[in-house]
Amino acid sequence: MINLQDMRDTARNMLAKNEVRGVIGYRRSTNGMLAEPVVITKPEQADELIWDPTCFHNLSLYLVEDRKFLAHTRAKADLPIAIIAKGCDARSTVVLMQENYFERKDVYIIGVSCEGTGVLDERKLVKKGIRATNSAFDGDDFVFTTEQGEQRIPAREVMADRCLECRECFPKEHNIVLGEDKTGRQLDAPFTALKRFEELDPAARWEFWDHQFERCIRCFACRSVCPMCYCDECIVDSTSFPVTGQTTADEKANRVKWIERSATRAENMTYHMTRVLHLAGRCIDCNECERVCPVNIPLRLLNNKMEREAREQFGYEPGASIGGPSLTASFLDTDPGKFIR
Amino acid sequence: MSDNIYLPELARITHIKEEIGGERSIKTYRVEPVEGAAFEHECGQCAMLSLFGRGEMMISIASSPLIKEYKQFSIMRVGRVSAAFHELEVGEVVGIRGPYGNSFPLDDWRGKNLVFIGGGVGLAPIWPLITTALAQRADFNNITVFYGARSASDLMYKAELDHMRSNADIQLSVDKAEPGWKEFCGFVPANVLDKKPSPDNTIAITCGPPIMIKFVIQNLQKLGFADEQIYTTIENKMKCGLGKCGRCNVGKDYVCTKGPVYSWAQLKELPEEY
Amino acid sequence: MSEQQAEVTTDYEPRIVAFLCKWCSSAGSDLAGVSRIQYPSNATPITVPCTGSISPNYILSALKKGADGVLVSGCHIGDCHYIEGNFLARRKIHLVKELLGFVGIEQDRFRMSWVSAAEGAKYSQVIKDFVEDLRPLGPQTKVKAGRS
Amino acid sequence: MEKILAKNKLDDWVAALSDWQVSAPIMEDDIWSYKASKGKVQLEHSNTVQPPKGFSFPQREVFFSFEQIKGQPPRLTPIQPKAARHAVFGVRPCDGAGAVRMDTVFNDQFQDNYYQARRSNVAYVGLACNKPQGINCFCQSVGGSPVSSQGMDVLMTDLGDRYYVAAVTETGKALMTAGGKVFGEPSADDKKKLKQTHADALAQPQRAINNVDAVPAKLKASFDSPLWEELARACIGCGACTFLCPTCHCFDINDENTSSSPLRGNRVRTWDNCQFPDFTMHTSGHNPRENQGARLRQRVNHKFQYFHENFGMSQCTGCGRCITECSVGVDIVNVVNKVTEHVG
Repeated sequence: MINLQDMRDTARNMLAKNEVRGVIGYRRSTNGMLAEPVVITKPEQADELIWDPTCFHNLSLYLVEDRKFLAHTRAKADLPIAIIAKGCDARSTVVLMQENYFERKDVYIIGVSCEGTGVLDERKLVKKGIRATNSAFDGDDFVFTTEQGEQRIPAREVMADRCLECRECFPKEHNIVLGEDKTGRQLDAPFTALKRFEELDPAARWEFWDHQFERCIRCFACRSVCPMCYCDECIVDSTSFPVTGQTTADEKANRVKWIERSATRAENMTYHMTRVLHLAGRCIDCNECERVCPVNIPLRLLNNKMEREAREQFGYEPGASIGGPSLTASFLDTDPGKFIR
Repeated sequence: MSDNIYLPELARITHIKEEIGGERSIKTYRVEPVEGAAFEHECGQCAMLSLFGRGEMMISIASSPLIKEYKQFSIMRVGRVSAAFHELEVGEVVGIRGPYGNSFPLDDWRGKNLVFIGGGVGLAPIWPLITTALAQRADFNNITVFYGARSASDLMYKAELDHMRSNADIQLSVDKAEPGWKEFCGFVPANVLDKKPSPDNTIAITCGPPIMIKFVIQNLQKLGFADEQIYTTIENKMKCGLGKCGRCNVGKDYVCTKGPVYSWAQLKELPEEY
Repeated sequence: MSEQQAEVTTDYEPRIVAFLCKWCSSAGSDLAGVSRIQYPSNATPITVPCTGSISPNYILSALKKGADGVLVSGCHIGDCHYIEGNFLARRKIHLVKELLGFVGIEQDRFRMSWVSAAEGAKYSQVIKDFVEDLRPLGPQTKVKAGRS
Repeated sequence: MEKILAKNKLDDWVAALSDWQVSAPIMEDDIWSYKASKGKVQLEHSNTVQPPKGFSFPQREVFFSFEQIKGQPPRLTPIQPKAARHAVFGVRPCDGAGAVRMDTVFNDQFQDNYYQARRSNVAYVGLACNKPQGINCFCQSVGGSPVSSQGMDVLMTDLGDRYYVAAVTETGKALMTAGGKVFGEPSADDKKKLKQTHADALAQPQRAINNVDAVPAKLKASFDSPLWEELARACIGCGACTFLCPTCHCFDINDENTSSSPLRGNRVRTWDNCQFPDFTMHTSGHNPRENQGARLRQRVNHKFQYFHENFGMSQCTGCGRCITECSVGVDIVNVVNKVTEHVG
């Protein structure tokens, strides 16, 4: 069981001792029972921090935002920034360091173990018809405060799919860690949802994805929320953000338009498939993209597929080590090649 | 204008003049409608030029409203559409829709002194005003044109300006001294301060890079110009020109319909979002 | 099925976009030409410096623009001019192929081959086989733009 | 025209609208969205994830196609929207109010022929909210009401086993007339019940914007407030809030080429979004709204200040979608309250 007071005290002490510039954590939002990301910079703000089943956000996104802000303002950061990181968040922080987005010394990881549970999938709760005003961890259950009083639900009934299949709910990479290491508490076998989907024949799979890609409204919430989607230059943007007064007209005029702005099936598909391939070996299954999709496109299936290929074909585990090679910039002599003529 | 507010009319390029060479070259185009008469416009208004397959761009009309047969545009090569425009030749057909935006209140200024202050390609938006005022020379008192650019080879409308010297006080400048340059050396705002145009019964109109405009206004204020005597134009990214696409607003005003012309008295009330 | 599709496929010629590595496969295709080896003209070759330089985006883009099949061809393992480019390609292309299949796009629409500069005959065979495999699939409409 | 419709007669009314395409909220992929009704309409929805604005302002619209053979002038072919009459059932009052805002924008100064061609064929059959549809409803704070008929052609109110159906416009009357005998006359009791239902609906608690009349002036005074940057700190700069907004109308125009020789393509309008950094970026790279704080300010000020100054009404209709669907808790009610409470 994680003691919230420990989390707050840790943040408070580090800020008071000027050991970190800020702490990226969760606080209560003004939108019902949900948590929201926050960056606190003063010790007295530490009591705003919370830890409950709605802390699903992958906060390593804000490490990226922080870097971008520093680069933009040409500011130098003398102190590290601290982050509250679940197992998955810690893995994506590792990927960012593996890609040299920042260095290990730039970040102070306050790991939190997800212990017996994971985090909530809000949609599963809505499907159960529960309207809660608060949620809390309690052993293997989530406890919700509703108009009818307290409601206790086994976590696995409303837990996010990725948490059910999680292999590493304990943040291995950390400076300090809160909670117990319950690695191996995995409730569903990895890739359970993926396997279920793959039982469909190709025609049925196509029918499924055809429908999904058509529904995309291209709000880019999936891209915006993804810590790995940090590129300054993305094929879906109308412009390249590194444009300055020195960029020549030719550079601007010759920029390749890989994808049109129209939210049609073909364009949407190109966008999502490009993104999935760009995330291969980098996606650590925080599943934020699927969570934030306003029209519920099951993006996790796509990312899971790549993750499993990487694992089974190339023995690659994303976010395993800072110094390790990246999936698509490395190879083994034993990589499968039978498909090549 | 047709009922279809997004459908451009076809217009043929009848004349191209290269004003300035180099990477950011400027060319002046004259376009005439392929069919029928061109729309009427007023000084300071803009038009949306189309190159099909490339897109649209909002450009201020650089010819006087007194000229009915063609419209003139001075285009700097800076982006996707403008770069493609620079590849065009006389006789080719482009799209045009407009006119858009408000205009300079020239009629209110009759009998006054006019001081024009332009920098770089910023001479183009006030060019219709200068040429109209000179065409109606008797209606106005003293006319002064300050114009400057980085170097002598970056000055546009050079021949036309020289031609105007008999009718107006032309004050040219280059940012840095160069061999053979006999006029003012230094930035445009400094030239204005140097020549000290009198604010009495005078309207000052300025257009150029934002940083230049800022210092021109400061210097005009030093010379005693009131905010109501200073006019400028602003620009923002535009897509529709019709006050609908929602990106060119400065505060509550869409620049494409409420602008681009503002007196400093009006502009200083708006947030600095341009 | 049947009649309507049969009608479409009879006078249907698959269009292939072939990304060929400059050092091997592109030279191999030249050799096929110079050696006057007959093979179908369905492939539009695009020469790239190395198969390792091929972004999945190229492949998706070709499909979006209406290619019925996409071929990636480069040097045999061990022969890469840049030492390891084709090793990297092998991984990347594997992922592309798996993903295409996963969303239900016929995996036969996408192919990779190793063709050296000396293998003109192999190049012609790769194209021949690809065209024959593509023919029964009919035109590619799944990723092609303009469908909706 | 005011009538009574038994709930089990709703499908009969829809069937009688043979000249009309009918859409209604349908639960699909775990979300409510407007879909073609296929003869069955059940109005049991909470509000849809996407507002009905797409019926008159689709996410993608082709203005015209162009074709140019080298050396010849281009040929333009305008694409006119297909004019099929479309009745949309189950529209909530916040979205009806949204339609009024959209109409205002697209008819201001220049009438948008594409929008108008679609809009004039769309009829909204509204459904009053007897209770708030979600925890983030705040229509009463922005001049709306859960039982408002603003923007509707017909307004229905759920009276338990029956709907009280009132025509608002001539189009609405025509829709009801087409239903003929499926409707009954409201009794005195029905009218009493309607009054009570509406009064109860208005009394339901909602979220609230404080001192709403003072908001435009206070926002104007807060343009340079450091709070914008702070409140936007978590914002990830996606387009969910604006794309799902019933009144966000910003768009982009692009040429999408389908062939390069001869040149062929379409000039296309697509939704755009003020929260994307490239929205206002000049060709030079200069961006007047450089950071997410400035972009959040634009979204809020446009709704609560600029629209008010230009058209005398709040552009926000209080549907709460931007709050509910924000993945990181950016909450427009909270933002407005926070920013304005810091001004005297």
